[in-house]
This record gives sequence, structure tokens and C-alpha cells, in this order.
Amino acid sequence: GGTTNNSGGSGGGGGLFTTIDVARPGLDASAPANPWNPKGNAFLGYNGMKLAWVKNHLTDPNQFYPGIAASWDVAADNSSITLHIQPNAKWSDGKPVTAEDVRLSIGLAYTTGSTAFALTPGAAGAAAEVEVVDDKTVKVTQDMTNPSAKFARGVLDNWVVPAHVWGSVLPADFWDKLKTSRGEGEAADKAREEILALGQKVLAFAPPKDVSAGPFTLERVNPGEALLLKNPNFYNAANVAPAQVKFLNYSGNEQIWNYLSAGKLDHSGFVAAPPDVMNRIKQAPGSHIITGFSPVAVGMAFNQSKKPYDNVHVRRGLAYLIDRAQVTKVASPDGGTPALTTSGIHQKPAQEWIGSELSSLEPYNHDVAKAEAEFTEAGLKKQNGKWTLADGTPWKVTMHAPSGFSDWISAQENIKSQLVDNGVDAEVVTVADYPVYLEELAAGKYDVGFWLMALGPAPYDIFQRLYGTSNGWTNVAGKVSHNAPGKGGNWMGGPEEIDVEGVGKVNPGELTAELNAATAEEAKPIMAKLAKAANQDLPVIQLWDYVNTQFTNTSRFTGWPQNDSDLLRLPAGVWIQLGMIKGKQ
Amino acid sequence: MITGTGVVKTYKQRGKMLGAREVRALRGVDFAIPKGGAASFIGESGCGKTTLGRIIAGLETYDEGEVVIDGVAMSGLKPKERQPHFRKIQMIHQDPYSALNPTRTIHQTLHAPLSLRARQTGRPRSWIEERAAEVLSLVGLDPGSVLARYPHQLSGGMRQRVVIARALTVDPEMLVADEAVSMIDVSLRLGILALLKDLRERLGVSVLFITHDVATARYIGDDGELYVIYRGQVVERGAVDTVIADPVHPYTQSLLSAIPVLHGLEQPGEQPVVPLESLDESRSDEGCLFARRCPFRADRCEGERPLLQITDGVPQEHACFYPERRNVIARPLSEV
Amino acid sequence: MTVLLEGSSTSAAMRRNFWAGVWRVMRRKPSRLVGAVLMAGFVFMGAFGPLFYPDPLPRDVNQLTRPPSWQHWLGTDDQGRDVVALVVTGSRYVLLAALVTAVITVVLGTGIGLFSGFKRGRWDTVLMRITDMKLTIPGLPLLLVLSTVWKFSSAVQMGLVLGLLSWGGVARAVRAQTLSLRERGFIEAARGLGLSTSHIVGKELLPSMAPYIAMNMLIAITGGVYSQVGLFFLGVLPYESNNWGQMLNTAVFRSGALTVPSALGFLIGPLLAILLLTLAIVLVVDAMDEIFNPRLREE
Amino acid sequence: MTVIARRLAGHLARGLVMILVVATISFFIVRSIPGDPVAANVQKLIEQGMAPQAAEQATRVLYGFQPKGTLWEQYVDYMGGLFTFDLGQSVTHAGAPVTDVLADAAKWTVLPVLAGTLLSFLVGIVMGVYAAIRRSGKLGDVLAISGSLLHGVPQYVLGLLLSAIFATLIPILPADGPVDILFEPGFNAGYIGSLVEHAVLPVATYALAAYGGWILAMKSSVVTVLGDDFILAAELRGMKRSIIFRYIARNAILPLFTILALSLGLLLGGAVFIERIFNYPGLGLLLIESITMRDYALMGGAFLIITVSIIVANIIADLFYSVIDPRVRSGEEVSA
Amino acid sequence: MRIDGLTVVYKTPAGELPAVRDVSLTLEPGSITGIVGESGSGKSTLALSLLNAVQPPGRISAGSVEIDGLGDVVGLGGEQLRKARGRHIGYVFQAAQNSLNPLKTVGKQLLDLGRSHGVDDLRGLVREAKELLGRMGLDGARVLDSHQHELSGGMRQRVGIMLALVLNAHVVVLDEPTTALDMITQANILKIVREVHAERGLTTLVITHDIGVVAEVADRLAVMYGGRLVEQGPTREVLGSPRHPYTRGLIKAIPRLVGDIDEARALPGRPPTLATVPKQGCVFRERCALRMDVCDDVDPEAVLQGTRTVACHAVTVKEHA
Ligand SMILES: Nc1ncnc2c1ncn2[C@@H]1O[C@H](COP(=O)(O)OP(=O)(O)OP(=O)(O)O)[C@@H](O)[C@H]1O
Ligand SMILES: Nc1ncnc2c1ncn2[C@@H]1O[C@H](COP(=O)(O)OP(=O)(O)OP(=O)(O)O)[C@@H](O)[C@H]1O
Ligand SMILES: [Mg+2]
Ligand SMILES: [Mg+2]
Repeated sequence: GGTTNNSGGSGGGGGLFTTIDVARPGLDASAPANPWNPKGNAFLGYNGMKLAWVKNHLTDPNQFYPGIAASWDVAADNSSITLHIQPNAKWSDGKPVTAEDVRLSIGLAYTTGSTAFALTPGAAGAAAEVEVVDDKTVKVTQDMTNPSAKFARGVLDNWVVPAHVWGSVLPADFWDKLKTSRGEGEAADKAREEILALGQKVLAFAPPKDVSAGPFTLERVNPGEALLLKNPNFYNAANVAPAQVKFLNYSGNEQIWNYLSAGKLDHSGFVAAPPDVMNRIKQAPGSHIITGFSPVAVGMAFNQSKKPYDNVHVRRGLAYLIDRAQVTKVASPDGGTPALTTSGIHQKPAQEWIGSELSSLEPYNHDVAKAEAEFTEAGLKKQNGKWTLADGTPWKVTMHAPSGFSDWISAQENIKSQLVDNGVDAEVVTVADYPVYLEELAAGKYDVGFWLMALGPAPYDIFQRLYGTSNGWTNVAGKVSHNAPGKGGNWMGGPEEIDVEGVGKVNPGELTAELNAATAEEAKPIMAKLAKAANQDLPVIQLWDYVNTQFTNTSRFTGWPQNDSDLLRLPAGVWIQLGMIKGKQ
Repeated sequence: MITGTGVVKTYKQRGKMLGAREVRALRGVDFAIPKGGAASFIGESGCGKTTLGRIIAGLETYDEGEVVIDGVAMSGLKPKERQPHFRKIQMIHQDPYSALNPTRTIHQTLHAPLSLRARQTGRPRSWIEERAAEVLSLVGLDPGSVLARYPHQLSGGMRQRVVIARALTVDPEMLVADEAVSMIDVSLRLGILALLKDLRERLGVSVLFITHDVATARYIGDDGELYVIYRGQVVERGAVDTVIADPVHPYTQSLLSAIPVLHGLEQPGEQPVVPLESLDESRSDEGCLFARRCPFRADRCEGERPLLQITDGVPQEHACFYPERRNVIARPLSEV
Repeated sequence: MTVLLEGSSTSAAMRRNFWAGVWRVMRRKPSRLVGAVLMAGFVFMGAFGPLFYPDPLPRDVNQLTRPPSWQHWLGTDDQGRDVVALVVTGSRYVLLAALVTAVITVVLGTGIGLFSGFKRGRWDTVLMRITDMKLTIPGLPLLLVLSTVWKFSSAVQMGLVLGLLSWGGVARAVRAQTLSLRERGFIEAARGLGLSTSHIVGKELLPSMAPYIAMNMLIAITGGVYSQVGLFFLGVLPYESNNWGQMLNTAVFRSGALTVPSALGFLIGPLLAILLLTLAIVLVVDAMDEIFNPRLREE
Repeated sequence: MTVIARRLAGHLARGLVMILVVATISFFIVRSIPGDPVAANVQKLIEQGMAPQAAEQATRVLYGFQPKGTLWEQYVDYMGGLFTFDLGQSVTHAGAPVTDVLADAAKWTVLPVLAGTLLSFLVGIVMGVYAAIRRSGKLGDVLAISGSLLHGVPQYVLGLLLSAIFATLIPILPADGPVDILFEPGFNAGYIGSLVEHAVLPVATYALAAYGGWILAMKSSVVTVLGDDFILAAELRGMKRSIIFRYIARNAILPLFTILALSLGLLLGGAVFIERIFNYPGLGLLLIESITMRDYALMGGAFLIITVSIIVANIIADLFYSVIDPRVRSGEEVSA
Repeated sequence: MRIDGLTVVYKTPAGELPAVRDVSLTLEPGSITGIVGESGSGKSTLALSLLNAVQPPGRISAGSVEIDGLGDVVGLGGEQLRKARGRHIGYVFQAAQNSLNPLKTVGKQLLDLGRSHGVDDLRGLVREAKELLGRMGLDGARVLDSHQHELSGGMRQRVGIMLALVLNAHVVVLDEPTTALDMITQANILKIVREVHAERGLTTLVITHDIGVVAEVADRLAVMYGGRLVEQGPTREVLGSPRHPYTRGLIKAIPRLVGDIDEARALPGRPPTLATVPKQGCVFRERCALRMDVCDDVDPEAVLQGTRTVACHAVTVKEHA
């Protein structure tokens, strides 16, 4: 005996739903059910609820599925958003979800810093005021001094927790203090300090018992697994199929492969897997793979303050030399598609953003002859079948990758082999871990490294990776300034201005900053310019665009999203709470 | 000439945090061994014979008193300066099995000190080989058959001879033989004893012989002196034959009485002295050290410690208030 | 047969006897012969193995992570390279680092142990406290922590660090041996004869301990192999393409060797190499134990 | 008893010094590690789609409790904290006290390690006795060689092999954490069964890894004891086999207690691999995680606790040893 | 006890070599017999074979050991043999200092012994043990409460004797009972052996390399050389007029307290080891002054000459001449 009872009511057929939180290796049994705590046991979409669920639409950042907020109205000038709370929403202890809960949650968001609820003076798209309109309605106004197109997203993408459990965390005078912090001067600074200090309290807060407005509540966690039970008070409980949800722990991808190939998991988010493992997983009974869009790409990035990468012809030569299809095949056959070309934008939304311009970009198809021509133009010499620098000194392409990133290392190993085959000496160096990698990369210690890019859907986010802090431009309170290479995190060391063919001289960093407040229509021409600049100047060689691959199992549950569904960018908990997932009869 | 006066040695049992125990191995010993002379230390197990021998050979330090080698007092010297003096005194260990390095041939074993010697005296290399053969011959070994061997290929007696040969390489003035024959087969013991005596006579090396077997002490020469040691104190000292034939200290007498009698060849002594067995000596540090075991003890013995002295009518030195001759040793039947 | 034989037995004969003894010990248990052959094989592999393969190793993009086949006895890795070739070419790094480890371990350990045991007194106390401490601190966790500070950029450096961390046991043992030898008559006699310390240590003490030290050295080699392979396996060290540990890491954490049998060959390759190396060393040490055992020399 | 008390005091004092030294070492090593967790976290949040300012703010909140002041002040703070069992807060566990995090993890290391040790100890000594008795036969050879091999092979090789065989090829045992969540924690058959099932592979690995050492140590210990005179003496007195066996066993096991501590250290060190391979959430895994996540406080704490437990194990083993060995009990120095 | 034609071999790389060869000896009830011999002459091996306890790689290859009331010990095995040891034959170990379990008190070991032999009255056994110890001049209660390391060498030796006698064995074998003891303690132990022997009417065998010890305690003396008994007879007679050249040489080699030093002389050569014992012919011939041609090929028989037996060609020839 000893298994838990099937509490959690009638709807949907019951059953145990087994899944894994790929974003979070290592469940922490001692962590509280606190969504702000990085190790907290609040599982997004299951027992952790947000106001709404961001769709990550190809191009529009402001599309959502309803969460605690059933609907919302955005003012025409984007100056405010009014939230309407689900009329039937209740906490798992039976109390209704009210506007006061939402307001308190927003207050908590201020203390921990979130996009819309930032305290930093002049932060883009920050909320100015939170107003309880009635018991089920809240209105949030944007501070229009530095508006952001993503304001609605910033507001809606926030946790909601019960005020009757969390109320004590914030002091009585919190809202006054918040008002003070809005201003300038010493009092404001002090108020901001105090609010930030509260953040620690918020992170550490441990509700005695999980009270959730989501479809599940946390029952218990042990170091291996977490168990959630259905919340009968959830507003859409009738359509929630599983009676229990089990989150499995993992400390390495190989473990997820094991679970998947044993058919243990009903759902798992994307994990890189080698082809054989992928085949094995596919063969597991009921195993099913759904693919969709994932707004990320990976590129081979250059430190242009190092020779010979300062020379655009060298970068182009490398772009011609590297067979991206082969790299992708070796490194991430199921998790990525070879990049069409370097545009700075993921190939899926690229068509939408820059349309016909896309086809005019140089594709840099694998072509050894062109590569050699570029190298020659860069002044490199070929001696005894080996390329050397102009002055005859040996040239070795040294690529760095953090040690846990298996697909990156495989890719670099493959690139190395390709380069070596064509007379370019190369090596792969791994760095103990990601934090060190990022630190040393930012300090300009590497010649070449891998760099995540095209982080959609917001246009600003997409190009900020190529023409943001890492390449010299900092954007403080909407004001753009440029740092010299090696300073302020500028490790790419690209030129401040680029003469783009057919466009003329542009400052890509400033163009990028403009994207922050631009509407979609305004953004398109800017992005076209930036894509051209990136394609011509190649601060990075875009290698492959990630594919969102999710693993499901149809043996116990059905109703999974279709390929390319935007739901794939949301946790399975949202699918369940929307009532899609059905138990198999 | 090697003399010692009032040599004291106390071992502190180490490795304990509290209550370190002290072992008083020597309690003020005087000795004098003339050049070419001989002396024997006898006494039961643990009385301090080895300790004294090692002090004399410079292998152990002492806490009080003085050791003087050829007129030079050792305690004033630095360890480095003592070394050449102590080199004149070579120790022959009890165990011939561990006294030779099993990984080195006899040749190598002899070569090392000889080449040192050659370097110091400016002799040619050829001298080394000659001398090696010579010392081996001196100890009665055939150099040709022995030099190339490893110790494990030799018998105990041969090893002990090699050990002596090795000591001779540095032209010592004195050999300290600590139980040098106790681990050698009975039939061969005498050979080693004879060798030591022979070396004395031929090379003029003095010999210090340490043993618990009184009879062997005779074999180093009749001019030798016998030191009877009890619990770190010399209790009787005199010419070997005198002490053996006419012991006056009850301890010496009991030692001699304990020697097994070869019935059939010998007649036991008429007045054997059987001491009480030592059960717990460590506490009886007052008075005569032997008092608790002495069958003849008197009140005086408990309170006062007799010092080594000469008294009327007794030719040897002794540390007893009531010295008395007793007929303790066995005599050959033929004599009776 | 008396021992007072003719006097002609020279040290050359002794040496012959030694080899005869070695041969006898080897023959008594054929497994030891296997050990010696394996050992020679590893030495050969480390020294010359890489010369048999082109650099870089050929890869076949159509043969990624394949199970064993006739063409690739232990299958291929995730880049389509032959696993056997990887094990062979990888042996140089591993064995070189291990050799450096062993040399440093033995030199440092023997040096410290000898010094401590020979000098005794205060130095001994201090050194032994340090050694105790070293022995108490678990090596692997310390290495893990250190690996974040140190960059092991070459096999020699790797070996150096491992060596610096692993001399404790040898120092302990050598000290004990020194202390016991020191009490032996022949050391005392050498001192009494006025022989120099360097003679005593170099000619009397060390040769007596040589077999023991040699055995320790062999054991230190395995230790060196294990630690570095382990660190690479955990992935806390920078990537080093030709290394058994890296292969294990890739096999398990990147190629799913514990999930799908196809990568099992890739996992088995380095494991087999380690097992065989261990076996070789165990067998050789077993033989050495008997060869240098004085009991058997008496025969 | 006082001897034991004295020993205990000495050990505790030495252990304490050791702990302080280890703490100091770990403090300084950990502080010299490159990689700024704050910068890394900002980047990570940005990559997850958060606006840079917000990411920075969030990170500041998260790392607000970073130690401040000079290295020396930090050191004093740290050492001060040590005495109140305050090792700081774990960044990756959202500010939870390091001691809590460690305590949670410790049981998953300590219990399997103890179980593995116990199991291997029991099997190992029995087999060791066999190997000793049959040492000149085939069985003894096989036992000894397999023992050496198991002793020689690193734990991760064993772990990988076991995992490959029993979790991959014939998947009959789980290798995914310590227990199935579906069972209510507590004293019920399902939960305990699940615990046991999950512990089989890690415990088996620990046991196999240690087993070789035990068999070797026990074998040589038994061989030594068998050569001891008192065993033959007991036989010649006609003692029963069972009694003689007990004599052998007790005397042979005794020296193994010193190895016990060492083996615990070895196993704890190996926990890093085994927990990684079997996803066991113990101290080893915690150490790796803290290293990859640059969680200084946790890293130092994990390292410290592993070391301290070894020191403690050493003390316990030694005390245990002194309790059962009458020679130590009465204060005699025994070279183990 | 009658030992007849006893041969014990050890298995060595050079084949099975005899450590004791064709030894015949009769121990008269109530007598003390002493066996002397140098190191490696096979004394301990002989002593062990009296209890059929030769340790591998050795084995008794021929001969018998008859003990009154027990039969041939060589034929015994298993439980029977075990019961005989201790009950019938007491054995005092060479280096008896180490013959006690270091982890148990003497008393506990005594009880173990009692249980092994099915003694019901353990209290009686303890009483008996205390009495024996008391007779040997020890405080029985204290000794029984002590561990081995708390006793001195002489005390341990006495405990060894006590354990050999406490079960009322009537045959006692003492292997080197006084080696490693100093003179005074040795004298005491020998005295105890003599007294206890007389009191209990034992049959005692004392083995030693020290002729003095035998001379002191034994009625009969047997001399061993290279695994052979070369001469035996009443102690006084053998010592007074040794016949075998080895016995003679041995006695001559003893350093004496009085008399002419120069009379004493070492034997030339060295005692044989297992490997160097001649395979045929007289074992002593290498060192023998009276060596004849026949000695090379023919092993001399032990010939009874009055009260003694001697195994020497030269002596036999002389007798017959
Ligand atoms: N290194 C040492 N440390 C502590 N005590 C020692 C040491 N060496 C000797 N002793 C003690 O000093 C005393 C004298 O010892 P020594 O070895 O000189 O006696 P001995 O007369 O040679 O005895 P034996 O006849 O047994 O060789 C003994 O009580 C002994 O225990
Ligand atoms: N286990 C053994 N294996 C091989 N030879 C042995 C063994 N035990 C004894 N011997 C040999 O048998 C011969 C007789 O040995 P034993 O121990 O009986 O001699 P011993 O007279 O008692 O000598 P000691 O006086 O040294 O005790 C010796 O040559 C010895 O080397
Ligand atoms: Mg001595
Ligand atoms: Mg013997």
C-alpha cells in the first residue's frame, strides 16, 4: 500500500501524468512552493499561475493565452492595460481569486524585479500605477517616459499568489514606498533599496502549504521527484484530466533519454539527443514527437579585436568553408535546421519580418573555392596545404564551448574536422562550465565562441544579441551609448558603423535600440537593414536555428498540440489547464 | 682508552600526552676500558647493558656524566666532531641477520667503508681490494668464496664474521660485541669468541663484550674485567676470573647460581643463591636496588644505597653493604 | 650441496639467478605472464600507438555512434571515428599523465618519507602531520574543487597536479619502512662506520626499498589513470579530444551509452582499456611481490 | 578507561585542528575560483527573454546576500560561522542555509555508503578468510586476483558497468534517484521497498568497490594471524575449531579497523561518481552541482562536510579500535 | 610413549625433504627426557609430530608414536586427535611468550580450553589452574585476570605450563621452554618443571638447543643432528662420556665457568639445513673428525650400547674392534 489516494475529483478521467521540467535539473526537496525562488517548487502552469501565458508568436510579442486573467484590454496608445480576472477562479483552499491577490502579486514582482515592474529609473516599459478597479478587475498604467511595445507582455507575464497567504511578506506601507521610489533623489533611492531588500524575504518565503490557483497543488517533493495533486477548485477543473502529476528529477540529459525510451514520460520538453537515442525514443510504445518553432538560433561568434577575425573576408571565408548542414546533422539533427544564411533572425519568422529581402541575402553555401578566394583576399597564405596568416605565422581557429553543452561541442568538433580537412588548423577548447564561459567570453579571452542569437519574438530582443551590450552598445533608460572593444562587456568588438551595401552607413546598435519601442510595422524596415548588415558583416556565422521538439506519449493521454502549435512554447501544464489533454479511455 | 664517569640515561616513553613514563636505564655508571683491554658487561635482561654499549659506541646519547675517548670528552663536542672519535669504536650486533644489508654483496658491504678510508688516507684504489681480502682473512673467511655472495647465502656464523670484518675496515680501537654469539649455533659460538680474543691479541683491539651468559665472558681474555650490572647500576666489578670464582654481591651470586649445571661433568655449588623473582621492581627506587629480591637483605639495605667500593679482603669492587663470598658456581667433577 | 661452493659466483651469476627467479615466478602462474604481456602492450600503445593512425583520425559522417562491427571492432564515436583508434591514440595522453603522476608521487613520497623517517624529530612530526592531513582530505573532491581553479592544459600538467596530490600514501609507507630499516643493524653499522648520509640513503636504504617503491609506482600509475579519467568523465576538465575519460563522458552524457546499446561499444572501449590496465598492473604487482619476497630468494 | 579518554581528547584536538585547516583551505580555494555567478545569472536571464535591466535587478535580489568586505573579513566571518554551524547561504538553493542543504543531501550519501561498507565488510572478511586459508590453491588465487582487480578498478568503472548491465541492457533496476514519489514517505512497505530498490545499484557499487580492499586486507591479516604462535598453541591445546576460528577472526579483524576509516574516505570521495551515475541526490552530486553553478558557500560546505566526516570516521574507528584491543586500552603502544 | 621409525618430510621446491629421519625413542613413564640439537636439526618438527601436528607443507611420512592409553597418535585424526591434545599430551610452546591470545584474558582462554574438552566443572578447572599457578609462585587470581601483555616473559611461560597441565595431561612436551628468558628466570622455570614433573608423575620431554638446560633437568638425553637421533642415553653418562663425535664436539664447544679456556673448541663447519643434509650416508660426516669411507654411503644404524644408543660407524667399529 502507501500510494496516494486519487484525490482531485472527477473531471477528465484521472490518471497519473509523468513529466519533467527540462529547464530545471535537480529538484530541490527543501525548496518552498514559491514561484520567485529559483529552486522553488512552483511548476509553471501546474501549481504556478501567471496572469496570462505568453504565446511567443512568431512576430507579435503581445499574444497570450488566458491564465488568471480571463481577458484584458490594452489602451490604444499602449499606456495602460486592464485585467479581468477569471470569474470562477478559486485558490485550492476554496477562497476566490481577487483583484487584491493580483495587486499583491504585482507588489511582490516589484521586489524581485520583472520587466514591467522594474524599479530601475527609466527602465523601458515599466508600470507606473496599479489600480484595483473592482474585485475582479485591475488596471496597470505604463510609465510613458520610456515606453515599450512589450508593456502588455511585461504585465501579463507575472505570477499570481494568494494574498491571504503572502500578505504578511510586504509591509503595510509598501505601496507608499513604491510611490516614493518612483521619484528622484535620496528618498527615492532609499525606497528602492528597501524594496529590493524585501526581495530576499520574498525569495525565501515558504508558504506552510501550497495554495494554488492552478490545476494542481504540490503534495510533496523528495530529492528524486515531485508529486502534485489535482486542484478541485481550479476554475477549469472539469476539463483537467490527470489526477496526479509526477515531476521526475534529472541531473543530465542522458537520464531523460532513459525515461523517454522506457516510455515513462507523458511529456518532456526539448532535450538534445543523438540520433540513435532519438530513434530509440521514437520506438518506445506510444512515443510521439511534436515539433514547432523555437525562437533561438546558434551562431559561431567572432572576437573582432583578434586577428585575423577583424577581417571580414576571413569571416566570410569561414562561412563558405563550413558546411552547416553537416554540422547540424552531427550536432543537433532533431533539434535544429541548418541556418539558411546569417540574418540575425530565425528562419521561421524571417520571412514575416523582412520578406523578400531574405532572398537577396548572400546564402554562404558551402563552397571551398569561394572560401579560398576570400582567404586570399584577406591576405592569408596557403603553405604546404595549410593556411597561415599574412605574415606566415600559423593560424589556428580556437573555438570555445562550455563543457556541459553537448551539441555545441559536437558541432565544434565537426567544424574543426571540416576546417582541418581544408587546410585550416583548428581546435576545440572547453570551459569548465557556463558561468565561466560567459565571464571569460565577455572578458574577450576567446577568439571564437558559440553565441545564442535571434531570441524572438520581440524585434529588439532578436538583434540585441548581435548589436547590444556584447558588441558595444548599452541601452540605459532608452539612451544608447557605445563602449570600445574590451570595455563594458564589448567582446565582439565590431565596428560602430557599418557601410551596408545598398543602404549606406548605419549604426546597428542605435537601430536596434529603436526596435524597443517600435510597432511591428515600424520594426520591419529596421530589421531588414540590420539583417543585411549582419549578413554582410558577419559578426557571427548563424549555424542552425533551433527546432522546438517535444516528446509526448499517447499511451495514457491524448489531445496533444499539433506540430507548429504556439502552445509548444508553453509548458504542458498550460495545455492541461486549457483542457486539451484527455485521459485515454 | 675509553672511560666513562657517572653515565646516566633515562628514556622517556613518548607518544603519550600525559604522564610520560620514565625508564631509568642507567643510573650513573663508571667504566674504563684500556687500549687493547677487555671488559664484559653481564646482567639480566633489561638491566641496561645494551644501552651502555650503544652509548659507548656513540649510537645513543646520554643524559648525564661523561664519556672520554682517548682523553677527549665527548659531551663538549658537536655531533659532527664526535663522529671520528666514535668511529674508533665499532659495534657488533646481536643479530647477524639484520646487521648486513640483504641487497648488497659482501664485497659491496666492505667496499663502502674502505673507499672512505682510502679517500681519507690517500691510499690507491687497489688498496681497497687488498684490504677487503685482508680483513676477511683476519676473521677466518676465504675472501675468494665470500666476496661475491649476498648475506642470505651465508650461515649465521659466517655473517657474524663478516660483520666483524666490516668493523675492522676502519681500524677500530675497540669492538663492542652485544650478545654477539647468542643467535649463533651452539657448535659455532666458540669460534666467534675465539676470533674476538684472537683479534685482541693480534691487532690490539680492545673488546667490550656484552652478554647474559657469564661463562662466555671468560673467553675474551683472562685480563678482562667483568662488570655486573643490575638495573642500570654496576653492582660488582673486577677481574673476570676473580668475580666468577669469588663473587661477593648477592646479585652476582644469584646470576652464577642460575647457570645450569652440567650434571655428569660438574658438581653444583654448595651455597646457591636463589633470589626472589622480580615482580614489580619499578617502585623500589629507595635503598639498595637489589634489596627487595635479596635473600640476605638487612634493614640498612632498604634505606641506603650502597655505592661501588672496595672493602677489606675483597679484591673486586662491589656495591653491597654485606659482601660475602659464597660457593655458588659449579665445579668440574674432575676437580673435586 | 654445501654452501661453501667454489668462490667463482660473480654478480653476473647473481643477476642470472635473479632472472631465473623471475622466470620461475612467472611460470608458476601463467596469469602473471599475461600481466607482463599486457603491460608491455600498454607501454607500446602509449609510446607508438598514435603513430599507426593518421592525425586527425578519419571520420565517417554516415557512421555516427555505431555499434561494433567488422569494420569498427568497438563501433564508432559521435563524430564517426573508430573507437579502437580513439582508445589507442588516447592512451598516450592518459598514460603520459599517469606516468608523470607516478613519478612525482613516488619521488615526492619517497623523498618526504625518507627524510621524515631518517631525520625523525621535529621535521618528522611536522611532515607527518601534513601527510596525515593530506591523507584525510579526500583526493577526488579536492581535485574537483581544484579543477575549477587550475587549468590542466596538458598531460604533463595534469600529471603534475595529480602527483602533487597523491604522494601521501607513499610517504607514509616509505617512512614506516625507513623507520624499521633504520633500526636494522646494517643502517646503524653504516652510521657507526662514518659513512655519509647520502651513501646510507642512496646505497643502503633505497635499494632495500626499491622493489617496494617500484610496486608503489605501478599502483600510482593506476591511480593517475583513474583520477584523470574520472575528472574527464565528470566533465569538469577542459575538453581533450584524445582521452579515455573524455570518451566515457561523451559516450554516457552525449551519446546515450546508458540508454541505447549502439553507443555501448564506445563506452566499453575505454572501460576495457582501464580494466585491462588494472589487470596488468595487479598481475605484475603480484609477480613482483613474489620475486622480491626474501622468503623465496632463500631457495 | 582514562587511556581511552586521553586518546579521545587527543583525537578530538587533532581533529579540530584538522577541520580548521581544511576549512581554511576550502575557503581560500573556493574564493579563488573564476566565474562570477552574478554576471552569469544576468546573462542567463537575458537569454530566457528577460529585459536586461530587469535581469540585473532580479539577479541583485538573488545575490543580495553575497558576502561583502575584504577577503580577511570574509574569512573571519566564515570561521566564526563555522562554530555556530553557519556555513552561509546557498545561492543556487535560493538562500537556504548551506547546513540545511547539506543535511538534506547527507542522508543520501551516508546511508548508502554505510550500507555498502557494511555489506562489503561482511562479505569481504568472509572471503578474505577463505582466500587466506586457500591461499596456495586455485580458489585463493581467484579470490585474491579478483579482489585486487576490484580494489584497483575505479568506482566509476564499476558503477558504469553495473548501470549499463542492470539499468540499460537488462533494465531490472532503477538508476534514477532514491525513491519513487508515488509512495507516501513513512514506514510503509511500498516506500521502503522503493527506497531499497533504488538503493540496490549504488549500494552494490559501493560494496563492490570496497569489497576488494577488505578481502585483500583480511587475507593478509589472517595470514599473519595464522602464522602467530598462539593459534598453533591453541590447536595443540586441543581447542575446538570454532573457538580457534573465533580467535583468528577477532585478531585478524582488529587491524582492519584502521582501514575502515580510510575506506570510508575512499567511498565518500567516490560518491561523486556514483551519485552522478545513479542520480543519487547526495553530497557528491551536490558538490558537482555547486561547482558547475559556482555556488561558493555550498561548494565549500560540501567539501568541508565530506572531509569532516572522514575525520570523524577516523576518530570513531580509532576509538573503537582502542576499546576492543586490550593492549591499547592499557596504554601500551601498538603498531597497527 | 614410544616413537618408532618416525620420519617427517617437508615439501620444498626441491622435492620432499626429511626434517626428521627414522627417529626411534622411548620415553619411560615418569622420566624427563631431553632432546638437544642445533637450530634446524628437527627438534620442533619432532615435538609437533608427537601430537600429529606437523604443519603443512610437512607431513609424517613414516613411523608411529604410541602413547599409553591412546594408541598410535599418527593414526588419529579429527575429534579424537583434538581431544588427545591437551587431555593426554600437554604442549608448551617454543616462545611460549606468544602462545596466548592477546585479546583475551588468561582466564577466558582457560575457560575456552575447558569447554573445548567438555569439562563440566569449570569452577573446578579454575581452582585447579589457580593452584597450579600458585605452586609456580604466581598470584593465580591476578594472572587469570590478566591479558598476555600484562605478564612478563617468565610469567607467560608459567601460564603456558599451567595450560598444558591443567587438564591432567600425563605426557608433556616442552619445546625450548627457556629460550628468550634470562638466566634467573630460566633457573626458576627449570626448577618448576622438575617439581611439577615429580609431583604429577608425568612423562616429560624437554627440547632445547642448550645442553645446560637438559643437563639441569633431564634424566635421559637425546642428541639430534640433521633430523637424526645420533646418541641417546642417561644424561650423566652421555655428558660424562659422550660417544658420538658430534656429542663430543658439542660438549667441547660449551663455554665453561671454570677450567682451562683453551680446552673448549668450536666444531668446524656448520650445521646442515634441510637442503644441505646429505641424502645418503652419515649426516654428520662433513664435520666429523672420525670420518671413514663408509660414512659417505651408509647411514649408520642406531646401535644399542648398554644404556645408550649411538649412531656412528666409527664408534661401532671401535666397539667391535
Ligand atoms: N629506545 C628505548 N626507549 C625506551 N626504553 C628503552 C629503550 N631502549 C631500552 N629501553 C629500556 O631501558 C632498559 C635497559 O635496556 P637495555 O636494552 O639496555 O637492556 P639489556 O640489558 O641490553 O637487556 P637484554 O638483555 O634484554 O638485551 C630496559 O628497561 C628497556 O626497556
Ligand atoms: N614449514 C616448513 N617448510 C619447509 N621446511 C621447514 C618448515 N618448517 C621447518 N622446516 C625445516 O625443517 C628443519 C627442521 O626444523 P625445526 O623447526 O624442526 O628445527 P628446530 O630444531 O626446531 O630448530 P630451532 O632450534 O631453530 O627451533 C629445518 O631445516 C627447517 O628449515
Ligand atoms: Mg641487550
Ligand atoms: Mg624449534
